[in-house]
Amino acid sequence: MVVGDISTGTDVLVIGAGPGGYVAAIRAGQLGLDVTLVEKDAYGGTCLNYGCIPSKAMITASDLAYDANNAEDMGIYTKLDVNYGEMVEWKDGVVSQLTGGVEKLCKANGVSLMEGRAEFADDKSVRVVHGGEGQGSETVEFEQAIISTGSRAIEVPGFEFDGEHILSSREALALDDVPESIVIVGAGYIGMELAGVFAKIGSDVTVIEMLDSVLPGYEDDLARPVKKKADELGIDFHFGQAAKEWEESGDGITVMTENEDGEVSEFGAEKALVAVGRQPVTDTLELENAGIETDEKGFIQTDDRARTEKEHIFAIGDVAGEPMLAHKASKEGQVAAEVIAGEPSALDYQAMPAAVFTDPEIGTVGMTEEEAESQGFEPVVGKFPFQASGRALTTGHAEGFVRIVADEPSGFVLGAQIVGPEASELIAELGLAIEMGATLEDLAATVHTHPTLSEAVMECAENALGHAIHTLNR
Amino acid sequence: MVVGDISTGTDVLVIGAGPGGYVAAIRAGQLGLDVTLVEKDAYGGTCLNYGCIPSKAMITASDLAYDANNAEDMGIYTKLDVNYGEMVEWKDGVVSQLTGGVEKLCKANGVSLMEGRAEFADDKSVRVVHGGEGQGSETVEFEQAIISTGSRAIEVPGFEFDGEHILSSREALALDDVPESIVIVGAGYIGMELAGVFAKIGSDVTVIEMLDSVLPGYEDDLARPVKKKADELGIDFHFGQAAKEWEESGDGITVMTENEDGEVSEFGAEKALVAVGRQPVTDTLELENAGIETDEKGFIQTDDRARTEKEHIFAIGDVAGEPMLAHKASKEGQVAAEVIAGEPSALDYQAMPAAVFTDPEIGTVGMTEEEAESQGFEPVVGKFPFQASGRALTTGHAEGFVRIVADEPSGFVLGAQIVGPEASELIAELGLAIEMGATLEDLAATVHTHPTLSEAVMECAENALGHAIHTLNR
Amino acid sequence: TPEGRVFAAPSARRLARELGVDIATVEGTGPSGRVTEHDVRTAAESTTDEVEQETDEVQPD
Ligand SMILES: Cc1cc2nc3c(=O)[nH]c(=O)nc-3n(C[C@H](O)[C@H](O)[C@H](O)COP(=O)(O)OP(=O)(O)OC[C@H]3O[C@@H](n4cnc5c(N)ncnc54)[C@H](O)[C@@H]3O)c2cc1C
Ligand SMILES: Cc1cc2nc3c(=O)[nH]c(=O)nc-3n(C[C@H](O)[C@H](O)[C@H](O)COP(=O)(O)OP(=O)(O)OC[C@H]3O[C@@H](n4cnc5c(N)ncnc54)[C@H](O)[C@@H]3O)c2cc1C
Repeated sequence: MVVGDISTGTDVLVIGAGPGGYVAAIRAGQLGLDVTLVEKDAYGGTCLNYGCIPSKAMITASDLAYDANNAEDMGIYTKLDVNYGEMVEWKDGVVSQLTGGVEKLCKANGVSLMEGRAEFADDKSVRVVHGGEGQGSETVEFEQAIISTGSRAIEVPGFEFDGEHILSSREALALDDVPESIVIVGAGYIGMELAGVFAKIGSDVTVIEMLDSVLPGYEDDLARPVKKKADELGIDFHFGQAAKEWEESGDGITVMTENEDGEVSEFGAEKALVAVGRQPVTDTLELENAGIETDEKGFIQTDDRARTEKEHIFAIGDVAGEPMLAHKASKEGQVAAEVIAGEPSALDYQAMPAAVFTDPEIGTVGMTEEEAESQGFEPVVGKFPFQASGRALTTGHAEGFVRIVADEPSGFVLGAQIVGPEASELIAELGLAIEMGATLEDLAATVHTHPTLSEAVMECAENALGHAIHTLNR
Repeated sequence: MVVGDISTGTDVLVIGAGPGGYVAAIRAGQLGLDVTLVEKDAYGGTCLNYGCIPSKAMITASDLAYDANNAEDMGIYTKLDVNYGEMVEWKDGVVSQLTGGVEKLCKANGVSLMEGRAEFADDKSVRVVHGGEGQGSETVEFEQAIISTGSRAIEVPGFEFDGEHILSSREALALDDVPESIVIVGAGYIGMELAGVFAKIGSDVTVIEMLDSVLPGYEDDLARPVKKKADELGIDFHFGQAAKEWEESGDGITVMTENEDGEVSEFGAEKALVAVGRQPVTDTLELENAGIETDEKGFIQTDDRARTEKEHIFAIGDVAGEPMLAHKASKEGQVAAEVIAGEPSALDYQAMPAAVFTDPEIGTVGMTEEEAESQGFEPVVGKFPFQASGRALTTGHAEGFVRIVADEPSGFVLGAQIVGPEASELIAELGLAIEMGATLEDLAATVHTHPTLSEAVMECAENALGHAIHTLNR
Repeated sequence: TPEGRVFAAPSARRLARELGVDIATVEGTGPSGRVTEHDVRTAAESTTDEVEQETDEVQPD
């Protein structure tokens, strides 16, 4: 039996409860708006359920196991035994604590929650199809809508995700057992983060990449320490190889690849993880009914208020274009909610930070030297190696460096790139520096606690000024 | 045979090569000054050889061992075996890498190094007594001098350090073996840091404190998570107890304490570590020959250029007063060198950060709420618990919180207190915020990478403004 | 804000010393009254102007 179509209304409809949508909904609730949040799957979206959080949990746990197992130089000897299933269970506990929190926070801020899949009926209403047989659908009318339906993993032709042999990151993060061996297709950040997890807890990892290096898009010298450590972990890299097809063989599979010259190679493993990028989820929304178009990649175009071509419909997060990052989604969500509430908000940030949680980590914010130059600045660059950081040496992780790019005449900090311990955290101070219009001198004059990794930020600024204490100056 | 007294001259004489002195010397060298650095013991001073660096190395190593050994919930099972002697050797390797670096950096910046103990002959020269029998002494004349002779551990009467039964932090960090049991006198930061190290690698630890709580001087709610974790580690606390005397007993010792009411208690252990504070090293310098007085605690008074009452003699670091912190010493060293070189430098920082490397860590910078109030501000306070931080949960360390104190009318950030994971690093961004005159809004509007601990700083600022996303607002 | 505390970036504070300006007397035009480098330079120019004016008065052309 199908439940009859009922019709409800809301001032603000948010579609998708990822870090874009749920943040938009909470902020709208805080601003006193009548807001409904529709989610078809799980509160927290990709990020909390299948992305950022599960991957970071598994990375931290596998790092702990690996580090303890490789600390003989510190006088620490271990006999280690990792139960992958229990690690995944622990990760699931973290996830459910956080997703439960999201639900509670939504309710506490007056957000109405609705389960189901939304499709646009026209530019003033959606049809929400409830999950499960015979659950029916309902029409929800809105004054304003925020589209935050996120993204999904791209499938390589011939490598449809089956959850058994061919995995996306989502399934790879939910396995019951460590695979004895795994082929990872794609050396982007997701592929490299998970390659580290599997290698550290004992899988034989092979990485296949079409381009010629790891972490394409990042500067060479940032990617180099990550590649070096991956080599040490025994990860086997094959560059310039495109995955073509696969077949079952024995207990596992064989993946066939082809290089530029058409030469075929074969790689055997228990499973394959395909992580070649993500695409926006805009094809299942019947966007055309709302009169909204997408570009050739499926992204929705928005302005600096996160508005689509329809004034009253906003798009945020992964559907609204690169960079596909959770904190970009949340920022856009906040701005969309504030704009709807009539606040003078805009996407006017100076710099969007990003982190890669490989070993070592990478953190970036603002411009590279090359970008600064091409935008007409006269860049001056400071660099400080973690080898010269007392704190880094005391942690046994002293690879990598901090680099700061500034405008020489004015001293304004324009960007920073960090590879090394806690790079994801250290980049925060540089983000604030850029937003505040801080100069190299400001960073250098700020007292930093000893002994900390953050001193490297100060010394890096001093290096750019020609007077670092703990490294020779340029 | 005593080598005859020779006499040399230098423009700038720096006495003591700790983080105050060696930084001053390097900076002076960079500024083209003729500078001589005299050190009687080891380059890097207390901090690199017996303080900050060795303690942080031992803390990190013991944390790793402990965390790996207590990660069953993550599916990590270990059989652990810690060789304390090897841990100390590893720590010594880190120390010698850093002290070697200091020596090289001094030379690279044109600093003349001299080994020996300096005493003032008058206000224009010192006598440098070389170590060892028959090494003689020499007179060094200077135009300007920088006193950076640091501090030493205070001895409790009756508990003279003997290196065998009664240890200072210096000897405790250099033991060959984990003591089966240890009594620690003093629950200040040094005592608490080392209590954690010993407890985590298997000692029975008893802490005796005269006052009524751990980490006196820190706000109660900052100290509480540290006490709680210490209790979990099985550390046995006795407050309101003054150490009176000790005697050998069997293989170890018995320490006798007395409470307010004169009741005596006894505590047996293999060794005792006495960490009740530090005092400036100004009594062995013949300061009176230079016409410089010290206050009743032995500190040298200085102005905002680090000058003593003698215009041409500067004092920096632990000898120049509280807080006795390495980065305060380095900052004063830089300023002293720059002032000597004629630069418009001054000790005009708005806030001096501090960190305690206990489990969890504490980081503070600027004013507490109470201080802000007493200085006439109208403080508004934001708070964000790490329990609500996705990144904290993924590391398994989600105790503690971030607190920000701001001036409500203007929004200016005045101070911050953090207890929790990486507090020592997270405090850096707040230090920059205070120096820059950033407002709560500036911190809240700065995009922070997901998932990181630094997001807690942003959310804390939002909480002060009444609109944090991931916690209920005040 | 209470007297005695000036909100200004380290670079502005240093510039004030370099130009011989007492930053506590400079009016801030930044957000919430933060003193900017520009404010410091303006203050420095106006003191120089005053000095020049005084000099002008002593030695009129
Ligand atoms: C393995 C992995 C690791 C990652 N690590 C990081 C990281 O460390 N840092 C970082 O910044 N980013 C990371 N990302 C990217 C991050 O997950 C995304 O950028 C982020 O989730 C985007 O948020 P969103 O709100 O736009 O979309 P999503 O999080 O994808 O949420 C969209 C939600 O919309 C729902 N939905 C879709 N269509 C409909 C519909 N028609 N009706 C109702 N609901 C619908 C979906 O079910 C989903 O819950 C990672 C991604 C992956 C896969
Ligand atoms: C266990 C421990 C842990 C600590 N942890 C931290 C921490 O984490 N963070 C922090 O900021 N601080 C920490 N400190 C404090 C820190 O070590 C000091 O604040 C810092 O070393 C002070 O630097 P300084 O240059 O003033 O003096 P010192 O480092 O003490 O150096 C003084 C130097 O002068 C030499 N000297 C003395 N007299 C003479 C003389 N007459 N002639 C020639 N040379 C002389 C000494 O041999 C010594 O090398 C810690 C201290 C201890 C003991």
